Amino acid sequence: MAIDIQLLHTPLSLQHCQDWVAGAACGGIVHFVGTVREQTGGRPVSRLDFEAYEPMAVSEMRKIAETVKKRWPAERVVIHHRVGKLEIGEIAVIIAVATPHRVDAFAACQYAIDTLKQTVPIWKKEIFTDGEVWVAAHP
Amino acid sequence: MAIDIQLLHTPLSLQHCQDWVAGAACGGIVHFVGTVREQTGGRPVSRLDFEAYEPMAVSEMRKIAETVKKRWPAERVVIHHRVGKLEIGEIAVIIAVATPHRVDAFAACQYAIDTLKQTVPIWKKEIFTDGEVWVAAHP
Amino acid sequence: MEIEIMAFGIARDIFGASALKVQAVENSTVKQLLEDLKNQYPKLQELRSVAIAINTEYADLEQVIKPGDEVVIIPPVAGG
Amino acid sequence: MEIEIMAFGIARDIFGASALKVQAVENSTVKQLLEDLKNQYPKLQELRSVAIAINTEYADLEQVIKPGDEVVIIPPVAGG
Repeated sequence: MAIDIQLLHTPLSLQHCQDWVAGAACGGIVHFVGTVREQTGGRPVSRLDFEAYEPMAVSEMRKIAETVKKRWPAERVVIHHRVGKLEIGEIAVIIAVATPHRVDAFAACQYAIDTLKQTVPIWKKEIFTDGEVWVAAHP
Repeated sequence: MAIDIQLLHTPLSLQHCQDWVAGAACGGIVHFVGTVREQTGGRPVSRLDFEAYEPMAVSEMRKIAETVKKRWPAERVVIHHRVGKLEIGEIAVIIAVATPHRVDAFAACQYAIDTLKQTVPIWKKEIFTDGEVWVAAHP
Repeated sequence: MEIEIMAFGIARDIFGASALKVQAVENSTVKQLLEDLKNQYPKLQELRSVAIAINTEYADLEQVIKPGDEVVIIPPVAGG
Repeated sequence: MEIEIMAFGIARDIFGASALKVQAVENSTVKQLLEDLKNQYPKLQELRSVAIAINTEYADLEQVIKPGDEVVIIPPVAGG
Protein backbone atom coordinates (compact mmCIF):
# COMPACT_ATOMS: atom_id res chain seq x y z
CA MET A 1 0.00 0.00 0.00
CA ALA A 2 1.36 3.39 -0.99
CA ILE A 3 -0.35 5.36 1.77
CA ASP A 4 0.95 5.90 5.31
CA ILE A 5 -1.50 7.53 7.74
CA GLN A 6 -0.57 8.07 11.36
CA LEU A 7 -2.00 9.92 14.32
CA LEU A 8 0.81 10.06 16.85
CA HIS A 9 1.19 11.05 20.49
CA THR A 10 4.96 11.33 20.02
CA PRO A 11 7.09 13.77 17.98
CA LEU A 12 6.82 13.52 14.19
CA SER A 13 9.89 12.77 12.09
CA LEU A 14 10.37 14.46 8.72
CA GLN A 15 13.24 12.09 7.97
CA HIS A 16 10.95 9.11 8.51
CA CYS A 17 8.42 10.61 6.06
CA GLN A 18 11.12 11.31 3.48
CA ASP A 19 12.53 7.78 3.75
CA TRP A 20 9.06 6.31 3.40
CA VAL A 21 7.96 8.30 0.33
CA ALA A 22 11.25 8.32 -1.54
CA GLY A 23 10.94 5.71 -4.25
CA ALA A 24 13.11 5.13 -7.23
CA ALA A 25 10.26 5.96 -9.62
CA CYS A 26 9.65 9.45 -8.26
CA GLY A 27 11.72 12.49 -9.03
CA GLY A 28 9.70 15.03 -7.09
CA ILE A 29 8.76 15.00 -3.42
CA VAL A 30 6.95 17.84 -1.66
CA HIS A 31 6.62 17.97 2.11
CA PHE A 32 4.38 20.30 4.02
CA VAL A 33 5.43 20.73 7.65
CA GLY A 34 3.12 22.60 10.01
CA THR A 35 4.63 23.79 13.27
CA VAL A 36 3.33 25.54 16.36
CA ARG A 37 3.70 29.30 16.00
CA GLU A 38 4.78 31.43 18.92
CA GLN A 39 1.93 33.88 18.49
CA THR A 40 -1.57 34.33 17.10
CA GLY A 41 -2.66 37.79 16.10
CA GLY A 42 0.16 39.27 18.15
CA ARG A 43 -0.78 37.35 21.31
CA PRO A 44 2.02 35.10 22.59
CA VAL A 45 1.15 31.39 22.71
CA SER A 46 2.57 29.21 25.48
CA ARG A 47 1.53 25.82 24.14
CA LEU A 48 -1.01 23.99 21.97
CA ASP A 49 -3.21 21.07 22.93
CA PHE A 50 -4.38 18.92 20.03
CA GLU A 51 -7.11 16.36 20.41
CA ALA A 52 -8.73 14.11 17.84
CA TYR A 53 -11.71 11.86 17.41
CA GLU A 54 -9.11 9.30 16.54
CA PRO A 55 -10.84 6.60 14.46
CA MET A 56 -12.60 9.20 12.32
CA ALA A 57 -9.49 11.40 12.05
CA VAL A 58 -7.53 8.44 10.68
CA SER A 59 -10.37 7.57 8.32
CA GLU A 60 -10.66 11.16 7.02
CA MET A 61 -6.87 11.41 6.56
CA ARG A 62 -6.99 8.16 4.60
CA LYS A 63 -9.74 9.56 2.35
CA ILE A 64 -7.56 12.55 1.58
CA ALA A 65 -4.61 10.34 0.67
CA GLU A 66 -6.85 8.16 -1.51
CA THR A 67 -8.21 11.22 -3.31
CA VAL A 68 -4.65 12.40 -3.91
CA LYS A 69 -3.82 9.05 -5.47
CA LYS A 70 -6.91 9.26 -7.67
CA ARG A 71 -6.39 12.83 -8.89
CA TRP A 72 -2.62 12.91 -9.32
CA PRO A 73 -0.04 10.31 -10.37
CA ALA A 74 1.23 10.09 -6.80
CA GLU A 75 3.35 7.05 -6.00
CA ARG A 76 3.38 7.58 -2.24
CA VAL A 77 1.44 9.73 0.20
CA VAL A 78 2.22 10.22 3.90
CA ILE A 79 -0.01 12.09 6.35
CA HIS A 80 1.19 12.18 9.96
CA HIS A 81 -0.59 14.29 12.57
CA ARG A 82 0.42 14.80 16.17
CA VAL A 83 -1.99 14.90 19.10
CA GLY A 84 -1.48 15.91 22.72
CA LYS A 85 0.45 18.83 24.16
CA LEU A 86 2.84 20.62 21.78
CA GLU A 87 5.41 23.26 22.60
CA ILE A 88 6.25 26.22 20.35
CA GLY A 89 8.17 25.09 17.27
CA GLU A 90 7.09 21.45 17.48
CA ILE A 91 5.68 19.78 14.37
CA ALA A 92 1.91 19.30 14.33
CA VAL A 93 1.54 17.82 10.85
CA ILE A 94 3.64 16.44 8.01
CA ILE A 95 2.25 15.70 4.56
CA ALA A 96 4.55 14.20 1.96
CA VAL A 97 3.69 13.43 -1.66
CA ALA A 98 5.98 11.78 -4.19
CA THR A 99 5.21 12.00 -7.90
CA PRO A 100 7.15 11.46 -11.11
CA HIS A 101 6.83 15.18 -11.96
CA ARG A 102 7.10 17.96 -9.42
CA VAL A 103 4.11 20.07 -10.46
CA ASP A 104 1.81 17.26 -9.34
CA ALA A 105 3.55 16.92 -5.98
CA PHE A 106 3.01 20.60 -5.19
CA ALA A 107 -0.66 20.55 -6.22
CA ALA A 108 -1.41 17.30 -4.39
CA CYS A 109 0.36 18.32 -1.18
CA GLN A 110 -1.47 21.64 -1.11
CA TYR A 111 -4.80 19.92 -1.71
CA ALA A 112 -4.06 17.52 1.13
CA ILE A 113 -3.25 20.14 3.77
CA ASP A 114 -6.14 22.40 2.68
CA THR A 115 -8.58 19.51 2.93
CA LEU A 116 -7.14 18.21 6.19
CA LYS A 117 -7.84 21.55 7.80
CA GLN A 118 -11.44 21.43 6.59
CA THR A 119 -12.47 17.85 7.24
CA VAL A 120 -10.31 15.96 9.73
CA PRO A 121 -11.81 15.92 13.25
CA ILE A 122 -8.86 17.36 15.13
CA TRP A 123 -9.15 20.32 17.46
CA LYS A 124 -6.54 22.58 18.90
CA LYS A 125 -6.58 24.77 21.96
CA GLU A 126 -4.14 27.64 22.17
CA ILE A 127 -2.88 28.16 25.69
CA PHE A 128 -1.85 31.75 26.42
CA THR A 129 -0.28 33.02 29.62
CA ASP A 130 -3.65 34.51 30.52
CA GLY A 131 -6.20 32.13 29.10
CA GLU A 132 -6.98 29.61 26.39
CA VAL A 133 -9.08 29.38 23.25
CA TRP A 134 -10.29 26.66 20.90
CA VAL A 135 -8.88 27.69 17.53
CA ALA A 136 -11.37 28.64 14.81
CA ALA A 137 -14.37 27.62 16.91
CA HIS A 138 -16.16 30.95 16.53
CA PRO A 139 -16.81 33.03 13.40
CA MET B 1 20.78 36.25 7.35
CA ALA B 2 17.72 34.20 6.58
CA ILE B 3 19.09 32.49 3.48
CA ASP B 4 21.18 29.31 3.40
CA ILE B 5 22.70 28.41 0.02
CA GLN B 6 24.94 25.40 -0.37
CA LEU B 7 26.47 23.45 -3.21
CA LEU B 8 27.65 20.20 -1.67
CA HIS B 9 29.76 17.28 -2.75
CA THR B 10 28.32 15.19 0.08
CA PRO B 11 24.79 13.83 0.68
CA LEU B 12 22.08 16.40 1.43
CA SER B 13 20.15 16.26 4.68
CA LEU B 14 16.46 17.09 4.77
CA GLN B 15 16.56 17.13 8.56
CA HIS B 16 19.30 19.75 8.48
CA CYS B 17 17.16 21.92 6.17
CA GLN B 18 14.09 21.51 8.37
CA ASP B 19 16.03 22.41 11.52
CA TRP B 20 17.47 25.47 9.81
CA VAL B 21 14.21 26.89 8.41
CA ALA B 22 11.96 26.05 11.34
CA GLY B 23 11.49 29.26 13.28
CA ALA B 24 8.99 30.08 15.92
CA ALA B 25 7.36 32.75 13.73
CA CYS B 26 6.50 30.42 10.88
CA GLY B 27 3.60 28.01 10.79
CA GLY B 28 4.12 26.65 7.30
CA ILE B 29 7.18 25.04 5.80
CA VAL B 30 7.31 23.52 2.33
CA HIS B 31 10.22 21.38 1.20
CA PHE B 32 10.88 20.29 -2.35
CA VAL B 33 13.15 17.25 -2.58
CA GLY B 34 14.42 16.18 -5.99
CA THR B 35 15.86 12.70 -6.24
CA VAL B 36 17.53 10.66 -8.95
CA ARG B 37 14.94 8.64 -10.85
CA GLU B 38 15.64 5.11 -11.93
CA GLN B 39 14.55 5.73 -15.49
CA THR B 40 14.09 8.39 -18.15
CA GLY B 41 11.56 7.73 -20.87
CA GLY B 42 11.59 4.05 -20.02
CA ARG B 43 15.37 3.75 -20.28
CA PRO B 44 17.00 2.55 -17.04
CA VAL B 45 19.49 4.99 -15.51
CA SER B 46 22.56 3.67 -13.70
CA ARG B 47 23.78 6.90 -12.17
CA LEU B 48 23.82 10.69 -12.56
CA ASP B 49 26.82 13.00 -12.70
CA PHE B 50 26.15 16.59 -11.68
CA GLU B 51 28.62 19.35 -12.32
CA ALA B 52 28.38 23.07 -11.67
CA TYR B 53 30.11 26.29 -12.51
CA GLU B 54 30.30 26.66 -8.77
CA PRO B 55 30.71 30.38 -8.03
CA MET B 56 27.98 31.31 -10.49
CA ALA B 57 25.71 28.46 -9.36
CA VAL B 58 25.90 29.71 -5.79
CA SER B 59 25.30 33.28 -6.94
CA GLU B 60 22.26 32.30 -9.03
CA MET B 61 20.83 30.21 -6.18
CA ARG B 62 21.25 33.19 -3.88
CA LYS B 63 19.38 35.42 -6.38
CA ILE B 64 16.48 32.98 -6.34
CA ALA B 65 16.35 32.99 -2.54
CA GLU B 66 16.51 36.78 -2.47
CA THR B 67 13.67 37.03 -4.99
CA VAL B 68 11.63 34.64 -2.84
CA LYS B 69 12.20 36.90 0.17
CA LYS B 70 11.15 39.93 -1.87
CA ARG B 71 8.00 38.44 -3.37
CA TRP B 72 6.69 36.42 -0.43
CA PRO B 73 6.76 36.94 3.34
CA ALA B 74 9.32 34.16 3.71
CA GLU B 75 11.21 34.07 6.98
CA ARG B 76 13.78 31.51 5.88
CA VAL B 77 14.87 30.01 2.57
CA VAL B 78 17.24 27.06 2.08
CA ILE B 79 18.57 25.90 -1.28
CA HIS B 80 21.00 22.98 -1.19
CA HIS B 81 22.21 21.33 -4.38
CA ARG B 82 24.43 18.30 -4.68
CA VAL B 83 27.21 17.91 -7.23
CA GLY B 84 29.27 14.88 -8.20
CA LYS B 85 28.17 11.30 -8.80
CA LEU B 86 24.70 10.36 -7.53
CA GLU B 87 23.15 6.94 -7.31
CA ILE B 88 19.46 6.19 -7.96
CA GLY B 89 17.29 7.52 -5.14
CA GLU B 90 19.87 9.99 -3.84
CA ILE B 91 18.81 13.58 -3.26
CA ALA B 92 20.00 16.11 -5.85
CA VAL B 93 18.28 19.20 -4.50
CA ILE B 94 16.37 20.42 -1.44
CA ILE B 95 14.51 23.70 -1.34
CA ALA B 96 12.82 24.72 1.90
CA VAL B 97 10.72 27.81 2.47
CA ALA B 98 9.17 28.88 5.77
CA THR B 99 6.37 31.44 5.84
CA PRO B 100 3.75 32.52 8.36
CA HIS B 101 0.99 31.21 6.05
CA ARG B 102 1.23 28.03 4.05
CA VAL B 103 -0.06 29.27 0.70
CA ASP B 104 3.02 31.48 0.37
CA ALA B 105 5.36 28.63 1.20
CA PHE B 106 3.93 26.48 -1.61
CA ALA B 107 4.08 29.29 -4.18
CA ALA B 108 7.58 30.38 -3.19
CA CYS B 109 9.02 26.86 -3.14
CA GLN B 110 7.56 26.10 -6.56
CA TYR B 111 8.93 29.36 -7.96
CA ALA B 112 12.36 28.51 -6.55
CA ILE B 113 12.65 25.04 -8.08
CA ASP B 114 11.18 26.17 -11.42
CA THR B 115 13.69 29.03 -11.60
CA LEU B 116 16.61 26.92 -10.41
CA LYS B 117 16.04 24.55 -13.32
CA GLN B 118 16.08 27.48 -15.75
CA THR B 119 18.94 29.63 -14.51
CA VAL B 120 21.44 27.86 -12.24
CA PRO B 121 24.54 26.66 -14.14
CA ILE B 122 24.41 23.02 -13.13
CA TRP B 123 24.51 20.21 -15.65
CA LYS B 124 23.66 16.57 -15.31
CA LYS B 125 24.71 13.58 -17.31
CA GLU B 126 22.58 10.47 -17.20
CA ILE B 127 24.66 7.32 -17.29
CA PHE B 128 22.87 4.35 -18.84
CA THR B 129 24.17 0.82 -19.07
CA ASP B 130 24.82 1.46 -22.76
CA GLY B 131 25.77 5.11 -22.97
CA GLU B 132 25.36 8.53 -21.47
CA VAL B 133 23.61 11.79 -22.27
CA TRP B 134 23.71 15.41 -21.07
CA VAL B 135 20.16 16.02 -19.89
CA ALA B 136 18.12 18.63 -21.78
CA ALA B 137 21.08 19.69 -23.94
CA HIS B 138 19.27 19.17 -27.24
CA PRO B 139 15.78 20.33 -28.30
CA MET C 1 -34.76 5.89 22.51
CA GLU C 2 -31.63 7.05 24.29
CA ILE C 3 -28.75 8.44 22.23
CA GLU C 4 -25.26 8.76 23.65
CA ILE C 5 -23.30 11.63 22.09
CA MET C 6 -19.55 11.94 22.40
CA ALA C 7 -18.09 15.43 22.42
CA PHE C 8 -14.64 16.85 21.63
CA GLY C 9 -13.03 20.27 21.71
CA ILE C 10 -15.25 23.19 22.53
CA ALA C 11 -18.37 20.99 22.37
CA ARG C 12 -17.07 19.06 25.37
CA ASP C 13 -16.57 22.33 27.24
CA ILE C 14 -20.11 23.45 26.34
CA PHE C 15 -21.63 20.13 27.43
CA GLY C 16 -19.40 20.06 30.50
CA ALA C 17 -18.84 16.38 29.73
CA SER C 18 -17.17 14.19 27.13
CA ALA C 19 -20.37 12.21 26.62
CA LEU C 20 -24.03 13.05 26.97
CA LYS C 21 -27.17 10.91 26.97
CA VAL C 22 -30.29 12.44 25.40
CA GLN C 23 -33.80 11.08 24.85
CA ALA C 24 -35.05 11.03 21.26
CA VAL C 25 -38.08 9.65 19.45
CA GLU C 26 -37.57 6.62 17.21
CA ASN C 27 -36.29 7.49 13.69
CA SER C 28 -34.92 10.79 14.90
CA THR C 29 -32.85 12.56 12.26
CA VAL C 30 -29.52 14.31 12.63
CA LYS C 31 -31.34 17.58 11.95
CA GLN C 32 -33.70 17.01 14.88
CA LEU C 33 -30.85 16.04 17.17
CA LEU C 34 -28.88 19.17 16.25
CA GLU C 35 -31.93 21.37 16.85
CA ASP C 36 -32.54 19.81 20.26
CA LEU C 37 -28.88 20.19 21.24
CA LYS C 38 -28.76 23.81 20.10
CA ASN C 39 -31.89 24.58 22.12
CA GLN C 40 -30.52 22.87 25.20
CA TYR C 41 -26.99 24.32 24.78
CA PRO C 42 -27.42 27.75 23.14
CA LYS C 43 -23.66 28.28 23.05
CA LEU C 44 -23.54 25.74 20.21
CA GLN C 45 -25.34 28.34 18.09
CA GLU C 46 -22.38 30.68 18.43
CA LEU C 47 -19.97 28.25 16.78
CA ARG C 48 -18.79 28.61 13.20
CA SER C 49 -20.30 25.18 12.45
CA VAL C 50 -21.63 22.09 14.18
CA ALA C 51 -21.78 18.69 12.46
CA ILE C 52 -22.69 15.20 13.56
CA ALA C 53 -20.68 12.10 12.78
CA ILE C 54 -22.31 8.70 12.84
CA ASN C 55 -20.05 5.66 12.98
CA THR C 56 -16.98 7.79 12.12
CA GLU C 57 -18.55 9.39 9.02
CA TYR C 58 -20.00 12.87 8.60
CA ALA C 59 -23.80 12.46 8.63
CA ASP C 60 -26.32 14.20 6.39
CA LEU C 61 -28.99 16.25 8.11
CA GLU C 62 -31.67 13.81 6.92
CA GLN C 63 -29.84 10.71 8.16
CA VAL C 64 -31.82 8.68 10.72
CA ILE C 65 -30.05 7.76 13.94
CA LYS C 66 -30.31 4.09 14.82
CA PRO C 67 -29.89 2.42 18.19
CA GLY C 68 -26.26 1.49 18.72
CA ASP C 69 -24.90 4.16 16.33
CA GLU C 70 -21.72 5.89 17.49
CA VAL C 71 -22.81 9.53 17.52
CA VAL C 72 -20.27 12.35 17.85
CA ILE C 73 -20.78 16.10 17.80
CA ILE C 74 -18.14 17.81 15.65
CA PRO C 75 -17.46 21.46 16.40
CA PRO C 76 -15.27 23.43 13.93
CA VAL C 77 -12.14 21.40 13.21
CA ALA C 78 -8.69 22.94 13.39
CA GLY C 79 -6.10 20.34 12.49
CA GLY C 80 -2.80 21.08 10.85
CA MET D 1 43.30 40.03 -27.68
CA GLU D 2 43.18 36.47 -26.34
CA ILE D 3 40.06 35.27 -24.52
CA GLU D 4 40.07 32.16 -22.34
CA ILE D 5 36.71 30.43 -22.25
CA MET D 6 35.82 27.86 -19.60
CA ALA D 7 33.43 25.12 -20.61
CA PHE D 8 31.12 22.80 -18.65
CA GLY D 9 28.79 19.96 -19.49
CA ILE D 10 28.24 19.20 -23.13
CA ALA D 11 30.20 22.33 -24.17
CA ARG D 12 33.31 20.78 -22.64
CA ASP D 13 32.68 17.61 -24.64
CA ILE D 14 32.21 19.63 -27.84
CA PHE D 15 35.41 21.65 -27.25
CA GLY D 16 37.26 18.53 -26.15
CA ALA D 17 38.68 20.64 -23.31
CA SER D 18 37.55 22.41 -20.14
CA ALA D 19 39.13 25.67 -21.30
CA LEU D 20 39.81 27.17 -24.71
CA LYS D 21 41.85 30.16 -25.83
CA VAL D 22 40.55 32.13 -28.80
CA GLN D 23 41.79 35.26 -30.55
CA ALA D 24 39.37 38.16 -30.72
CA VAL D 25 39.52 41.78 -31.82
CA GLU D 26 39.48 44.46 -29.11
CA ASN D 27 35.94 45.37 -27.91
CA SER D 28 34.58 42.06 -29.13
CA THR D 29 30.96 41.49 -28.03
CA VAL D 30 29.39 38.34 -26.62
CA LYS D 31 27.40 38.07 -29.85
CA GLN D 32 30.59 38.01 -31.95
CA LEU D 33 32.20 35.46 -29.63
CA LEU D 34 29.17 33.17 -29.83
CA GLU D 35 29.10 33.44 -33.64
CA ASP D 36 32.78 32.58 -33.87
CA LEU D 37 32.41 29.63 -31.50
CA LYS D 38 29.37 28.29 -33.38
CA ASN D 39 31.25 28.51 -36.66
CA GLN D 40 34.27 26.77 -35.24
CA TYR D 41 32.24 24.15 -33.32
CA PRO D 42 29.06 23.56 -35.37
CA LYS D 43 27.73 21.11 -32.75
CA LEU D 44 27.01 24.11 -30.53
CA GLN D 45 24.30 25.05 -33.05
CA GLU D 46 22.44 21.82 -32.27
CA LEU D 47 22.00 22.71 -28.60
CA ARG D 48 18.75 24.00 -27.13
CA SER D 49 20.56 27.17 -26.06
CA VAL D 50 24.05 28.57 -25.57
CA ALA D 51 24.78 31.52 -23.29
CA ILE D 52 27.89 33.28 -22.11
CA ALA D 53 28.61 34.22 -18.51
CA ILE D 54 31.07 36.99 -17.73
CA ASN D 55 32.40 37.22 -14.20
CA THR D 56 29.71 34.79 -12.95
CA GLU D 57 26.77 36.72 -14.45
CA TYR D 58 24.77 35.95 -17.57
CA ALA D 59 25.98 38.38 -20.24
CA ASP D 60 23.85 40.28 -22.75
CA LEU D 61 24.64 39.72 -26.42
CA GLU D 62 25.84 43.33 -26.76
CA GLN D 63 28.14 43.16 -23.75
CA VAL D 64 31.79 43.88 -24.56
CA ILE D 65 34.39 41.39 -23.34
CA LYS D 66 37.30 43.00 -21.53
CA PRO D 67 40.77 41.61 -20.92
CA GLY D 68 40.81 39.66 -17.68
CA ASP D 69 37.06 38.85 -17.73
CA GLU D 70 36.15 35.36 -16.58
CA VAL D 71 34.29 34.00 -19.61
CA VAL D 72 32.27 30.80 -19.44
CA ILE D 73 30.16 29.11 -22.07
CA ILE D 74 26.84 27.95 -20.61
CA PRO D 75 25.09 25.13 -22.48
CA PRO D 76 21.48 24.28 -21.46
CA VAL D 77 21.36 23.95 -17.68
CA ALA D 78 19.74 20.95 -16.00
CA GLY D 79 19.91 21.34 -12.24
CA GLY D 80 17.39 19.97 -9.78
